[in-house]
Amino acid sequence: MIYADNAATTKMSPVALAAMLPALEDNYGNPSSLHSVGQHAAELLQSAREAMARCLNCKPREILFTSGGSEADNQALLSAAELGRLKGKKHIISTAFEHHAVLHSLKRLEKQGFEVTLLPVGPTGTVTAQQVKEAIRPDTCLVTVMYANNEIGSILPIEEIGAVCREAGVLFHTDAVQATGHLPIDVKAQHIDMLSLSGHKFHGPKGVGALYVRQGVPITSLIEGGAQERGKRAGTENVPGIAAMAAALEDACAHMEENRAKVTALRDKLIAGLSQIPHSALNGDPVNRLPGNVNFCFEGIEGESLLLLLDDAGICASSGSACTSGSLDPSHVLLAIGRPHEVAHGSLRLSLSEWNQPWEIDHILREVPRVVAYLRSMSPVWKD
Amino acid sequence: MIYADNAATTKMSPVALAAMLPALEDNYGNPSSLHSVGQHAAELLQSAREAMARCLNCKPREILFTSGGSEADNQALLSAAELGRLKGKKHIISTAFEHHAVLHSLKRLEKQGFEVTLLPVGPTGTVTAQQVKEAIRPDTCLVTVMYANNEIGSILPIEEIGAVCREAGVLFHTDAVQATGHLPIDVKAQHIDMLSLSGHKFHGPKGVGALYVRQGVPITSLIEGGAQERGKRAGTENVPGIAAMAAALEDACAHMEENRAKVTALRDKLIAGLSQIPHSALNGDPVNRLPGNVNFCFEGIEGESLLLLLDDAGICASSGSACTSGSLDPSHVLLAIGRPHEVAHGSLRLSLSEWNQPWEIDHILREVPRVVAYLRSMSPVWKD
Amino acid sequence: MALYTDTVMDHFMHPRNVGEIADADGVGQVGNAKCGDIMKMYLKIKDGVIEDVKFETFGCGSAIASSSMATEMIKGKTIDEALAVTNRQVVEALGGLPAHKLHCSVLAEESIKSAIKNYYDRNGIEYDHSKFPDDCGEVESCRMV
Amino acid sequence: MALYTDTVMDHFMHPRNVGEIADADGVGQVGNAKCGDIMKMYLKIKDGVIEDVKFETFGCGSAIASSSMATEMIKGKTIDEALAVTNRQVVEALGGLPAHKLHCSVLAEESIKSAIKNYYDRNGIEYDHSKFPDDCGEVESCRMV
Ligand SMILES: Cc1ncc(COP(=O)(O)O)c(C=O)c1O
Ligand SMILES: Cc1ncc(COP(=O)(O)O)c(C=O)c1O
Ligand code: FES
Ligand code: FES
Repeated sequence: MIYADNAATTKMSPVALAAMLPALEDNYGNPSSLHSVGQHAAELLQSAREAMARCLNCKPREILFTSGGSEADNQALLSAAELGRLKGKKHIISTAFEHHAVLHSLKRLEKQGFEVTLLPVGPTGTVTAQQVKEAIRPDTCLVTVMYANNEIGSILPIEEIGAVCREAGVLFHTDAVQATGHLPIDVKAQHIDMLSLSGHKFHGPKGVGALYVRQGVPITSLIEGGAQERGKRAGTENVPGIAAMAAALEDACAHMEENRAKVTALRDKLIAGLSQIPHSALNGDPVNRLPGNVNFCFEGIEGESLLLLLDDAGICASSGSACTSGSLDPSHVLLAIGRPHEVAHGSLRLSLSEWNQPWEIDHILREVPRVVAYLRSMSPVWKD
Repeated sequence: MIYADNAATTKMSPVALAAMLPALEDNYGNPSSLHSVGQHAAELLQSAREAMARCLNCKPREILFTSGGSEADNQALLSAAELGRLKGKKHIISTAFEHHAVLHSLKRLEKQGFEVTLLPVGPTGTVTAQQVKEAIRPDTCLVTVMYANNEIGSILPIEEIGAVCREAGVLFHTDAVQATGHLPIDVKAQHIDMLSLSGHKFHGPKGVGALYVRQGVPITSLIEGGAQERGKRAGTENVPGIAAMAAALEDACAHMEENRAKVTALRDKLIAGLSQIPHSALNGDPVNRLPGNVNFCFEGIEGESLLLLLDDAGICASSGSACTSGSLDPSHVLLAIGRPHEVAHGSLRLSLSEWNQPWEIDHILREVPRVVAYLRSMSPVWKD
Repeated sequence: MALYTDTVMDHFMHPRNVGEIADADGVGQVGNAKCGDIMKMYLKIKDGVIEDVKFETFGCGSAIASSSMATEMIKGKTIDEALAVTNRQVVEALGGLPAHKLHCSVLAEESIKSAIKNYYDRNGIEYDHSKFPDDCGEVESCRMV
Repeated sequence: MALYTDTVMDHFMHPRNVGEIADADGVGQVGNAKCGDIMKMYLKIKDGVIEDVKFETFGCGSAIASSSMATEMIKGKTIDEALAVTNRQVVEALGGLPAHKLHCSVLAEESIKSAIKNYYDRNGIEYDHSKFPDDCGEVESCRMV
């Protein structure tokens, strides 16, 4: 199989596995235990925290380990809202195409009396710092804007947005789940107060993530209980997962430029080739996009059928099609960038990693046009 | 090292590791992905759900996977409270010696206007169904009572408590984190509406757990986002962890009687031996206790010193001492069963598994009396 | 793929009776491009018997499989037999569909009815309007099931 | 163990000057059993110099190590030098203590002061009461730092 669904999840790297296995097999203590087996686990946890901190340019104590990106997003928004409530500030700014972990948390806050401004993202899928600046009000308690979009791959100007927020004295959170390990992160230079990441998006394990919280920003527990994570996230720490995530992130950061160059070349070849398909359109910004992200709409095509036939042709891909999600509405991201419903149903996302090979791109470029043509041939609405 | 801290966490079993590794290395897809790599992961997830359901005697759809016992406890209490709010019922019954994941969640609910009755647990550490029955009021929305206590190991009459709750039409949740895999669970026969468990307490992995929720009991999301776990728990599923937890639980359930007999024999030998130490007292019920739990108070001793010296003697143990926890108050569990502060500081918990060997018990029985005598000899308050 | 039964996958990968019938006696189309699924059914009818049937579908795997299965079920049958085919029967013949895909089988049932209605209309045959679905394009909401 | 420095562990595992001095010239005890830590210090004083010192401690690893280190720091010193020993110096000599364990070093400082105060009292020597801790047993709360 050609795996081209790395935005959904990645295969663990040998480096990450090598960090995980000893912690699973031998170093199994509970970091809260005083005895040496526990303290060895505590040391692993601390080294992982330090490694993560080096990758983000923050202090180890500013890293809060969570069970993934969704939990990190939820806790970031809960914390900012709690703070806003205390200060009587109940306005939040975000974008129309955030991940559901953010959008659904915002919905919950709306029910609790918060007011949410979702900035429009325009046809290429981005927002400007100017848009954010204009939306900030005296009662704004949080700006949450993703670093890179998971479906269409557009990269947002978070450094500029961070600067605008810092100047206005408003908390800035970014969902960097798709960016971490693939794009440079420097929470200081980028003026980030909170940042979410998830291990399995950069060849680390599933079920583990982190929230960076700038020192001084008060954080609210989502999960109450023991005093783990300095009392801000209860539950016995997933030491093997955390160790593996840290190793994966260090590895990704060490090879970021090299991987980026390689993956971008594959991506651009794929984009050029698929653009040849009649009535196709690239979604997202052609240049300012994640190295591995390719996303097209093909008119007259329904996404799920496309995926099933590509799977049969040995290609793992994804779609923003409604039918793939169990809902009947197509991707909110494609609708946000202005694709009509009927077109949004026919989207294809191919997301590459540095492990994809040039021959795989060639194979994809042979199969996608064939399958698109076949499906159009059996469509009642498509007549060339 | 002799590992006698299995109530804190356990070493993964070969069976659990064998279930985890292929999912880490090969079966790495996202279960939400339609392609075959994703669908293989979805199948693993489904088999794990079915295996868990067989062990608890429930339907697969009644299992909600979480990141551990703490998250399960938090979500159970949140859900019951949400329901109570809707019905105008804001009274909750629990016990004084629950885990902090429950007690701190209850504190949070108290701040939100709920009234909490914490039943006293008496000198042996238990509550009766009669106590629960008498505490139930017309506005009671939840009874949450642990199946077995994590510190002193006492086993609570949850089947009787479940029956009382069912009859009164009150939701019943049990924190079965310490019981799962060690004591029989049958959610139907035991009249349980919600049950929390955590993988790493029965030779499964850390960072994964589950909440059983009886069909028909509406559940509230703690983590919002994607539609995983039927929309009740967002976040890409930790498939390797879940598969390993299910394998560990099946293994534990298949060998429960045999393990119980073996571990109980070791435990009773340990209890008999340690009882010889002058001015020592067993904590918890001598009979009605977890197979692996041994917990003593030694007068004139401080727990942390004891642990450090035992560690030096090759024994991993735990203590309810204040000094081990960073707080200065000793274990709320030991205080709840009536130990005075000065005695509660000198507690020792040894928690065994079926992998402990008879010679290890002999070694512990040699070392503990020696270390206790040494510490007493340097104590200003202890003069025999 | 665990998502679909082997029968669904077989009909999806090798759909029977795909295409159009240029001189069809009845043509029906249901669904809505906005919702991501349109099904078109072509019937060749002689002496009240469906001699030939073809379909064109824009939709998901289960929509294509449902169309294919439905054509097989009515081919060679009388109009009354075809009208008696329900979406439940299509689902059963497919060995089941995921819950959120049941509406695809509804489209299959409705596209047959719609094509037969068109045949009745063309030939001035009386029928009970209440037993037939509304024409395509009048769908208010995408949530059909 | 990562919890404590090597020096702390050395003093915990091999505490210096443990025991009591039957004919001590000054004895001080601080802490509270309720809080899980009591430190008792025995001094033998001649010509204003601490000739011998011993301690007994009921408490955690860092309490025992702090006592041991404190006795080493004052042995052979004058009373004034001993009074100048602060908990910070004990912590430094131990190579650091975890934040929530700093109060154990405070006990060490206070137990020395308490023993010297007892020596002053026994010998009718005047001193500035404000510079000495209260007697043991008057602790209101366990949270000392
Ligand atoms: C009784 C009890 N409940 C809940 C928990 C929390 O489980 P976890 O640490 O896996 O979140 C534990 C163990 O830590 C426990 O013993
Ligand atoms: C942008 C973005 N945010 C959040 C998440 C949630 O991460 P997880 O599924 O690991 O909880 C994802 C991926 O699923 C994502 O792509
Ligand atoms: S056509 Fe969309 S679910 Fe079937
Ligand atoms: S004696 Fe308890 S923390 Fe030191």
